[in-house]
Amino acid sequence: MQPQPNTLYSAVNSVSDSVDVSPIAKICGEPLLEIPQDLYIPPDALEVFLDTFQGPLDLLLYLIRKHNLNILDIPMAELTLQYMTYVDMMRVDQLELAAEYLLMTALLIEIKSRMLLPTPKTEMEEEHDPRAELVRRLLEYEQMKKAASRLNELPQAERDFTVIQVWIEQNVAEQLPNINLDDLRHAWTTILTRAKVNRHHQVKREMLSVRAYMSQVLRDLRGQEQVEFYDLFSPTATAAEVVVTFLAILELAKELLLEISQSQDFGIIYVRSIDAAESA
Amino acid sequence: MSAQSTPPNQPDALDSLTPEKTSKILEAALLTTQEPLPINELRKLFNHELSAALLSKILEEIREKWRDSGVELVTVASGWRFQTKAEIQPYLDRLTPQKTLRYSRAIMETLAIIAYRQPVTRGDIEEIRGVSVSSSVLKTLTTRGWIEAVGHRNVPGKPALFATTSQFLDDLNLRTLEELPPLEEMRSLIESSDNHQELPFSAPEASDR
Amino acid sequence: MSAQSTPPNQPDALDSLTPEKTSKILEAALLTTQEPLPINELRKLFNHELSAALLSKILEEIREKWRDSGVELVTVASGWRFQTKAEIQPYLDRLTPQKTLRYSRAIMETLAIIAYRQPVTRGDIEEIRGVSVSSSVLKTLTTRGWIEAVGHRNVPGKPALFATTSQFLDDLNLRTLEELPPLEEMRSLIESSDNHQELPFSAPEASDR
Repeated sequence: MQPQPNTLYSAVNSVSDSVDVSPIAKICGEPLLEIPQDLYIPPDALEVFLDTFQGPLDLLLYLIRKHNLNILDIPMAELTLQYMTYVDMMRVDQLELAAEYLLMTALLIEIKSRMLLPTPKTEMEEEHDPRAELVRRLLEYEQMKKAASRLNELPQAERDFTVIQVWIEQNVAEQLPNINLDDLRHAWTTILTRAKVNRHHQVKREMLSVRAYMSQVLRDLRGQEQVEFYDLFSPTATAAEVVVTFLAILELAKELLLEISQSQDFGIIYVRSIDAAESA
Repeated sequence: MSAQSTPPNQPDALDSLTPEKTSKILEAALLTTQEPLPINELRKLFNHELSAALLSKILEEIREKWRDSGVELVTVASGWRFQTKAEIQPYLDRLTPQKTLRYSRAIMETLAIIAYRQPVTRGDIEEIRGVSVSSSVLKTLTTRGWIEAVGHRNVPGKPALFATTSQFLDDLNLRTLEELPPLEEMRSLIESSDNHQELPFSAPEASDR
Repeated sequence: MSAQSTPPNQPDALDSLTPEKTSKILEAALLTTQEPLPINELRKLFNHELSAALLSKILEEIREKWRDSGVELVTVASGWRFQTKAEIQPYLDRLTPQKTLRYSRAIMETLAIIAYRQPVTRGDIEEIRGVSVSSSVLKTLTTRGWIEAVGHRNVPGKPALFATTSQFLDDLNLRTLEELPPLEEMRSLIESSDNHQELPFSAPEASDR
């Protein structure tokens, strides 16, 4: 009995039905369309055979379902001989698989031998049918094989559909830590505390505004050869601001950060950043 | 001392949110995130001030609006997401011709056993399949994010117990494991013509998940 | 045998591609990738059988269609892509609340020194802190736009003088540097502690969240 190639495919590759399936293989140029009908595998087809079936359970299931093989009527003697031949060949690089097939053969032979032994009627009720465990395993495997096939038919991300992912245009600057005045105060007190503890550092009374204006004056001078003294004072400055700006200029001069020059008495006073003067 | 800097774009006050704008925001959020978004996450968009029921209603409207496009709004295990329809995929595949995401039978059978019998050890899987399970099979499934070790069985060797992840459900468009195709009853393997007594074996119960 | 070898969804023959379907495919392709797609890449979707001019025309139609949504189709240097509109960003930000980010102690102390002692050089900061200041600390503060070099001190090596910027004041909701917590107040805190051996500050590490 020669199964039609089509039924053969669906039987052997039921999982791959919905997937891409190439012909089973070509052996010596001949396409292999047949799956062996008993447990004997021609040596040259062995590799293909190993690819086609997932293991001894898979093969046995196939033989039972497609060829109505009666697991009781397997010609054990002949089969064993055949199996031993290719197990020898498989041993080279498929040792583990060879062992699994061998184990299956042994199991089948055991079942057969136990079935052949006459069993006293009384014992029959207690003792399990020797086929029970194998049948249970075959059915469970078949069920999972079928489930795998159904699972494979479900739509699958990336294979059957793609998840939408639109670019988020980051128009807001990358998230950065925010600080508040308490953080700053905390940092400063930590420094002071440590300075006090470590070095008995004298904390000077500091006119903060002078420091701020020192920065501003340096900013105004930045990139300029020199600036007229009066230009450093904002026309809208309050009296206090003028004083503080003046103090800032003096402080900068003292710290040698800027140079104040006047070429003649009552002439224009120029202020230049020493930085600029040096690099010019 | 509240010196927090304010972001350049301040979200509207809730009362100025028109239904259209609400819908636009929901749609944009779902279009931009690859991970499915559950309703509760979507409520964050509106500082939890819109009810889950209202959002569900709007989401259904969005789903309806997209019906005729190449993209659909679906619900999966972890929430709502947009994805392309199957009919579009063959075209998209042309952009990335090298990708082949078809899994071997060994992988699919292993996956099925884990999905339907979880949690299981590698030994359990080998017992069912009748062959050893290669590490690469488990690695492929783990890397894909479909299975994970959820514990260890308290037997010698402490083998890892594998289960499927919510990513697995998401990637198969499922909301729960119950939506997996039901297990089928298998035909008895022993012919009734068999002279021997009929054996009372049936397939393992389908409900045995 | 051909039944199995064809994928489940075969792309339509070109002649059966309606303008609507062409548009649907383009739209879906652009929605699935964050990378901009140049026209030439988009032509692959149709096996290069549709002209660049035709695709450009359809893309313009898609752009028009999306005009009122929270997402827009734009052309950037390397091609076409969908991206969110600025008005949606504040809502999306709510989905990914940043863990409260904090600057390191080194950064905060450096900033405090620059704020209160400006203009100062790196050497000044190191002297006050008693430890060296890494370049990355100054870089972080410069990048943030909170400090800038306003000149150089005329000593060997010409070290840069750092000062705080107006951005720093803005970000702290201050109008002027005078609004910083006064040093006086803090000094009294420290001095009052002189009476006791114990300082009223918890260990810097502990309070340095």
